[in-house]
Amino acid sequence: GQDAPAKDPNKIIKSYGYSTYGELKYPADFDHFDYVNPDAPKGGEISIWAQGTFDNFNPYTRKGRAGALSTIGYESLLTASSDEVSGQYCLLCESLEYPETEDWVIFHLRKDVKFSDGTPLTAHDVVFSHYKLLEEGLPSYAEAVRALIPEAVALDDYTVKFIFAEGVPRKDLISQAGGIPVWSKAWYEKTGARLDEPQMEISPGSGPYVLDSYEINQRIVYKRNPNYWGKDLPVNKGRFNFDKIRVEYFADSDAAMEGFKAGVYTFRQENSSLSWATRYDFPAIDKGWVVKETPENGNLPPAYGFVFNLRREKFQDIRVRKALGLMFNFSWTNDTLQYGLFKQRESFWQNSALEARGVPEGRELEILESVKDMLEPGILTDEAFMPHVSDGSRQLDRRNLRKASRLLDEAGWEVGPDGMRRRDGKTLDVEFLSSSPSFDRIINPYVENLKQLGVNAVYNRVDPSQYTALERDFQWDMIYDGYINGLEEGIGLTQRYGSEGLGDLFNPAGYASDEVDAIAKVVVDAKTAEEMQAGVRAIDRIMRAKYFMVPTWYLGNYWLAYYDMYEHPAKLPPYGLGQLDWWWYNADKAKALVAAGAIR
Amino acid sequence: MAISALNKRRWRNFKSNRRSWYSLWIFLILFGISLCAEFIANDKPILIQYRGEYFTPIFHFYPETAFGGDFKTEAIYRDPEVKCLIVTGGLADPCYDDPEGVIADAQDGEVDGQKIEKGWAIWPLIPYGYSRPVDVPGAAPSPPTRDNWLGTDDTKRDVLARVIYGFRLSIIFTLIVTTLTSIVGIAAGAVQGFFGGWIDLIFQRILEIWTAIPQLYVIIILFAILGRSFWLLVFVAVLFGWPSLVGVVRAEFLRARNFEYIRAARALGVSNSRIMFRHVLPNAMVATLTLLPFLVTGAIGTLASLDFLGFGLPSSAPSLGELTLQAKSNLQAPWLAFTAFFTFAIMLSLLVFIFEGIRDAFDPRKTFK
Amino acid sequence: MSRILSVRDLTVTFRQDGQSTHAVKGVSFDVRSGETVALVGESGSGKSVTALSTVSLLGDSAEVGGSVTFEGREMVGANEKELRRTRGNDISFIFQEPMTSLNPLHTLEKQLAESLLVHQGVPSGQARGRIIELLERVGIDRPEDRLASYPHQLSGGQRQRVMIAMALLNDPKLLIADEPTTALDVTIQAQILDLLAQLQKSEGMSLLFITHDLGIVRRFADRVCVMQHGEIVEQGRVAEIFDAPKHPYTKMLLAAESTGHPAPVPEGAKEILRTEHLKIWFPIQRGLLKRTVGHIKAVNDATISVREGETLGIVGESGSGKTTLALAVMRLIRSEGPVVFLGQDVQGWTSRALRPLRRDMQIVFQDPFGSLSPRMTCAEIIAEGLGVHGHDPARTKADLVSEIMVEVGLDPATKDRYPHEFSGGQRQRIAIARAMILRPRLVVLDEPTSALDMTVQVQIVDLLRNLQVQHRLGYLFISHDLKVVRALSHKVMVMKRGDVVEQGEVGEVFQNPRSDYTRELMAAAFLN
Amino acid sequence: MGAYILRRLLLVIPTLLGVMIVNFALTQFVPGGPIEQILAEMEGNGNVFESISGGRGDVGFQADSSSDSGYVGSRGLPKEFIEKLKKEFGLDKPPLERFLMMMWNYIRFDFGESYFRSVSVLGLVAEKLPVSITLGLWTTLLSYLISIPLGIRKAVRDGSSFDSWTSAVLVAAYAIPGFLFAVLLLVVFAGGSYFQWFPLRGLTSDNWETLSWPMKIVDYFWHITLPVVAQSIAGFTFLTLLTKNSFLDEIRKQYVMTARAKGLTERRVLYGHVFRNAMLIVIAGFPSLFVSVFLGGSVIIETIFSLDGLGRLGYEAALQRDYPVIFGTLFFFGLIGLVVGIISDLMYVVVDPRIDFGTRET
Ligand SMILES: Nc1ncnc2c1ncn2[C@@H]1O[C@H](COP(=O)(O)OP(=O)(O)OP(=O)(O)O)[C@@H](O)[C@H]1O
Ligand SMILES: Nc1ncnc2c1ncn2[C@@H]1O[C@H](COP(=O)(O)OP(=O)(O)OP(=O)(O)O)[C@@H](O)[C@H]1O
Ligand SMILES: [Mg+2]
Ligand SMILES: [Mg+2]
Repeated sequence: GQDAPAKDPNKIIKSYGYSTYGELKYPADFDHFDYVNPDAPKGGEISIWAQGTFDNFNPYTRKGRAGALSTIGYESLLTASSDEVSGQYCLLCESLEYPETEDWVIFHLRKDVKFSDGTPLTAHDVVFSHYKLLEEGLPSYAEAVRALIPEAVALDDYTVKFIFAEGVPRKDLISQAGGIPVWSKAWYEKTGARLDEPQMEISPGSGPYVLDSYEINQRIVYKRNPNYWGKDLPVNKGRFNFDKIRVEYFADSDAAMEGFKAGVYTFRQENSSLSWATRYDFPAIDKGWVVKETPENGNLPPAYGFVFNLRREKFQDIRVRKALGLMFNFSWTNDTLQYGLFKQRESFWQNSALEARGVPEGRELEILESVKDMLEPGILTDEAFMPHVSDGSRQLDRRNLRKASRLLDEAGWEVGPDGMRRRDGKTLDVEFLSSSPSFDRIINPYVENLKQLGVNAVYNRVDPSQYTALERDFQWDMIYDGYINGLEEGIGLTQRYGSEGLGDLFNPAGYASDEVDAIAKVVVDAKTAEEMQAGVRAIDRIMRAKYFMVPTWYLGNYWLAYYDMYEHPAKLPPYGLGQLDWWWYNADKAKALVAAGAIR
Repeated sequence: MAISALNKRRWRNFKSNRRSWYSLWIFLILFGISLCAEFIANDKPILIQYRGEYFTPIFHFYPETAFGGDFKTEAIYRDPEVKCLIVTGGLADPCYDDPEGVIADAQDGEVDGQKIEKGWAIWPLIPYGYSRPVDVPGAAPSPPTRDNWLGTDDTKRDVLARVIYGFRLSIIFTLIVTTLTSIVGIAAGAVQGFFGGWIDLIFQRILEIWTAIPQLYVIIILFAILGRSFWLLVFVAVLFGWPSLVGVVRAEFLRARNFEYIRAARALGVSNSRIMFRHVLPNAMVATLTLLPFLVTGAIGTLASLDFLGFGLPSSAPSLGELTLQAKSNLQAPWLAFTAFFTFAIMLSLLVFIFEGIRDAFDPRKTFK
Repeated sequence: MSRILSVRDLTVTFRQDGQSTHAVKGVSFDVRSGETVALVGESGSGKSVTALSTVSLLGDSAEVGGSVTFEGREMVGANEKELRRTRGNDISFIFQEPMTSLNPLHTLEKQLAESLLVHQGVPSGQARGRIIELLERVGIDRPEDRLASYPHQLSGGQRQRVMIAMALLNDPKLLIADEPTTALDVTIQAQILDLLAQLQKSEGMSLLFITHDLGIVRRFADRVCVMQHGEIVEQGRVAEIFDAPKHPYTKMLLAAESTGHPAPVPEGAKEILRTEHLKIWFPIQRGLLKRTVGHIKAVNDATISVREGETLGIVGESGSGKTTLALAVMRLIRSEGPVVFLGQDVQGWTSRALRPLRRDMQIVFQDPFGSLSPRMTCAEIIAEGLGVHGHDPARTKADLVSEIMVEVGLDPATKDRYPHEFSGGQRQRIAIARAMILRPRLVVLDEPTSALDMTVQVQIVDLLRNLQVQHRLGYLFISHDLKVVRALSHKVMVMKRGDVVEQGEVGEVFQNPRSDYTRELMAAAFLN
Repeated sequence: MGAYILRRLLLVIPTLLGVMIVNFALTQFVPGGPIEQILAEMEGNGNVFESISGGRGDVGFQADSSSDSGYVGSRGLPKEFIEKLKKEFGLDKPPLERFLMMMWNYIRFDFGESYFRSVSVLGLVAEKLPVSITLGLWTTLLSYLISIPLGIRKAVRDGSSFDSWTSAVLVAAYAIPGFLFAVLLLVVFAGGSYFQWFPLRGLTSDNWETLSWPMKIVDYFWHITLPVVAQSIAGFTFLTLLTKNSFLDEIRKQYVMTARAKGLTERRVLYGHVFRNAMLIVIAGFPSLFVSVFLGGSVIIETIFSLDGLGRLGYEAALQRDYPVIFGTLFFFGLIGLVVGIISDLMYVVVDPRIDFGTRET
């Protein structure tokens, strides 16, 4: 890496917002976010569905099933904008200040913030919330936060200071502190409610919505708080337009689909290609009552695929991995099973500035060269590795079969007289583990192809609990899993791909290498977005070449269907859909729908 | 062994019930057909003649190299390349380039004017197996066509082939399971009901404990240790299936043992087991006989629902349960639901009618004109 | 006198399994009001079938032809409603086999009250008085206590009387009685006949009476029809027929009587069976928990002994414990006191230990229908013992079965029929054949001849006697028919209410009865 | 008989103990436990109903928050957490101790709390009971009310065309996979494509509280029609055929002839006389059926109609390895089951007084 100038602990930065690399898109006096319609009409109702049921409204405990959107009423100090990767703006605070070294942060709170029960929100509530979370929050989360932000103090009623732990990377800490939900201290003290116990009552929050009514097993309705303190803030302008947000519960996804068709709820986001392709041709669509829309989704698609368990000796040989990978016919799978709705994923950071493309150059090349000794030949000179292409007209691509056969032959897995490949008398056993029945149809054809290759492939589906037990023991050969990456990489990168996280579930494949460790350091230390991006690209390039997972598909869109009475700004921001937020309700259209009998 | 006059009479009675008689035949024929499923639905030819030699891929493994191809792994007979190789007697290169064209060209015994050793392959009626997706264009599940008579399922496998194999699997499963469970169940119930006393008291308690064992866990455990397999499921189904008959049989025996003719048999010195099975059972088997077709289909149902819940056969196995599951999750593909329904309905009605005939044949007072 | 029932050209054909049995072939007769018509004839000649077809009670395997009119209404092919009105109300029926004719799961009270309820609308609570009265009249003692009993807790005779009471409850116009007194001892029999006669007089009831007891016919009936092979071979006034029978069968029937005496017991005959102070008490249980509130003392203190070649006759009042004693001797019900069989006290032996002995101890049950497995054929039933205990290897089972069937007067061609396809007397003979085919050492015969007509009865008595001589069999012979008892027994024992009132050599007891009860019995039996 | 009942009651204790021991031992070998389930849930894989209710889709998780910060620790569950959970669940103690503790609590009818919700096991059961009772009761009632008369009619008219076509219908009804039928009903009669005659979910409408009594009843039946129909469809067949066959066996017996000769109506003959003789098993099975009606449930039907009953509870508990719920219900229902077993045996005696449970050795 390069030497950055030392930071000055005494240089205090005061701001109306925060972003990891310092650049905020909106100026201090901005009027509203670009992606909202500041004149959006208020009113109406939007309804969505949720699966299963709920039995409480406390999402911070592992016990029970919390109602959907039960955090909707809470606000935190900062709020994010949806057209920036990490830009955060003051919500509960007027301003924040922190030293250049980011050892602490002070938030100056607004004085007009009120909880929904009318009581004012003060610094004490913020501190209370922080410690409440540390003590009673989900242990996994609380532990991690404690390690980063051990201390919070109320300097006065409207000033709160978070002091960060020493020796932890500074990045993200302020966002973390600014993201803590703020609860009413008075309420918790009065009721004695605990965060780690389910509760049926929602504690007062300062947010725009409050619980209206609920019916266990059926629905939850939130209503807009007419006295919401922050209606006119620039960050809130054009947002929170619906008077009511209704969540309808269905235990069964088919029933839920029927519910949508029948107008029981009005907005639906589809997550299954099969359904999207085949189920959206019901009368309400034909009549134009329901519209389908597929806006672009700028979020980073998660890096999913068939992961090899590198802890197994047989997968140490990249030729074996590549051969097995060649048998996955993406084109066929996509065309035949997924109605051609997906694209093949190439990179771990698909469709972003973090994706390695072409031959390395610029800063990326520099970073790679710094670890030149450790690299495989070709990384520096070749184009970034691309997944194989397959002939989609047939399930088994002969060309790929030929390539794969050759690779396995080379790796010493010779075909025996019964057509099975063996090395040292042992067959090449590959067990796919899964807990999801929806993947049967994807995995089974792949397994069939592997068998054709002479591999002793089996597919084993087990229940979730058993799956987790096996997964955590790494008792599997291949699973459909992935790495969830971010657009702003930091310390999490080492957790996922670093040697230290090798035994971690973050890293299902068990991939680690010195070169990635080294580059990850560069990323963590990066001061600018460009630096970080170059580092991540380098890592992407290396890891793709390693081929420790067979990349599968991704989707760059949302699949939406809704009753034609909702509207949204023509251009949606890349990092959020905002259907409950900055979409709005067209009362005239709604009236027409009601008149036509589409909805009740 | 000579058939006793009584059994002859029963047989005649059975035959005189046309519905049962035909049901039995249809059932036997269907079962017979499904027993040779490999010859009816398979993605391997029944017989190949290649360069004057004969190959039987259903029984033997042949690498593609045996037909002049280049894979040492099993030949993929349904691939046009392999078909071409067989027809042309192993003209590898042209076949790889344009298999369909070469096949058409080879019909006259010559390819590109060169004489070839023409081969042929006899394919089963349904040239698809149950586990491989079929290579016809279109998304899965695809509706019935000339190629796939019942369409394809959501993994693009031929439904008809799967039904044939699934039928066989289910029937074999259920026949084994029902036979074993009913033998054990009837014997246990008979012993309990007939002897009563402490035997009944203790045995019933054991049964109560037994039936309280959650099957699902046993299956999960056994699968985890031994791996998923058909025989393990048979084992588990028998293990937990037999108590279903015990209660009924016990009750019938408790009642029937008081009848005068049982006393008469005892006075005759007939052994207990003989009394149980010759005297009591035939007169106490209404419930059992009624239950049997349901046990048979019940076993199929168990298998299906285990598959449905994901604790059944491996998901690639041809299972009727999986078919119904697919039918549910693919409502847009009604052919799946219809196939599942008709398969079950036919199977069940045949069984119900057969057992009705058996019951009637054993009924001394039923009139057969 | 008007014709109340008239049967014309009645034919009944049973079609089963491709074969047809012509059970009744063109029978015609009349019953006038207030008249008693007796239907007599060979066992299996179609008497019961004729009677049943009058109110269409035959199963669906029967084809009925001809006509039956009751008070001018055609009954053959009449609709269900019509039949229902007639049945039970106008025509009452007493079935031949009382043991199996009662609903096993209903108490007596329920079964009896039901008739009243259905035809007279008497609610079950109020019916009680009438029921008790009638039960008393048919000779059931302490009827109040019996109302809650189930049929299986009654003796054969008691059940038969319940059936009679049931039939009489509604004062029917026509009573069809199919051997209503077979299980009754002579005194009760007389009582019942008196009752019937009385009712006939007071209510003008007509009676179609099927019986084998020609004595009853002579005393009781106005006219008689004699049946053989499904046809009425002769009919007319009783006196005419009895005095001047025309048809050879009638002649034969009238002449037949079990007479003579058994061969004397051989010298030094070993004792086969002995009981000492045998006691059998049935608990009376009440309530859901079945608390025992008392005991029915079925047999109090029975000491009996049977030697080789000897017959011990047991006679006595109906319900006196004869059957119970017989079952206890066979070790089929629990009893107290030693039962010594062939020198061994088998009391308390397990059934497995007893099994080998069973070959030598056989029983013919009082209720032949109930004791035959309904799903086994005649041949199977008869041969079963052979299967258990083995047989002479020189002969096949089938031969042995045919032989014994002929011996008891059954047509071997019927061997593949189910029990319900036989007549009452035929079933009784199947039961006898089943016991005798094993050639046991001891046979307990519980009213083995009650359903047999005189000719067959003679045949059976001869058979029993012959077998006894040939194989030195010991018999325990229970019967109400004292003539048969005399013809078969060496010793006789008289029972009353569970007690043995008298025991001794036949001649002794019959000639010089010591107890009052015996005297009464003899008087009633040899009245004519 | 008193002694027999006493013996049976006493045997309940060892039986129940046996049940608990066997099951407890069994669960020691089940791969995956409650902790794994919690972890699976935290990783978003914990939906045990997926195979029934679908809904996972193949799009893959879309990270809405694009930066790294939200993930701190969300997957890296610390060892201490697992240890803490183990302690909380008592899984840190040796099995024997756990078992004894559990039994000691159970004896005092303390069944503990679900691992996954802080609700007592009995509370959970009580919560789910309305659904189960509704489904069970009406399904049973419906199937009995239809099956028994139908079966009897079929027996009386054995071999007629009525008999044939009803058999065909029954068989077809039985062959329809229950859940498929349920979905079909849902789509056709409640969904948005065809007839929206019935509600999609629940037992009552939202405004139930405000309805008048008759309307409440109407509303209730309106809601349960589809699930009850779906649930009972397969239930008719067996019961009808059992009734038919049992009746066929009895209907030609001598005592039936007696009853007919008495001039009873056909109804009275069939229901008054034959019924009790023929239906021993059905009648005596009634107590246990009655209880199973209350305590049973069908996961699939419940799921499809979004009802939350014992079927779902049981299935969920089994797959989540929610041992307190599993063992608690096992013990509680087991106890009820055993007592009902005794009652049902006593029913035999009530139905047929000839029956007793003694040995037949004389
Ligand atoms: N269901 C049946 N199927 C075939 N044959 C039958 C059936 N019922 C009766 N028979 C035959 O019909 C004939 C007449 O029988 P029925 O019962 O009328 O005789 P019965 O005169 O009453 O004799 P018994 O005095 O022995 O009672 C007998 O030969 C008998 O075998
Ligand atoms: N299982 C039983 N339970 C209760 N009482 C019974 C039982 N069996 C028989 N009895 C009673 O025991 C007494 C003797 O009956 P048993 O059958 O021995 O009479 P029986 O002498 O054979 O009369 P019958 O000549 O009428 O056949 C009768 O009063 C009868 O009611
Ligand atoms: Mg007769
Ligand atoms: Mg008697």
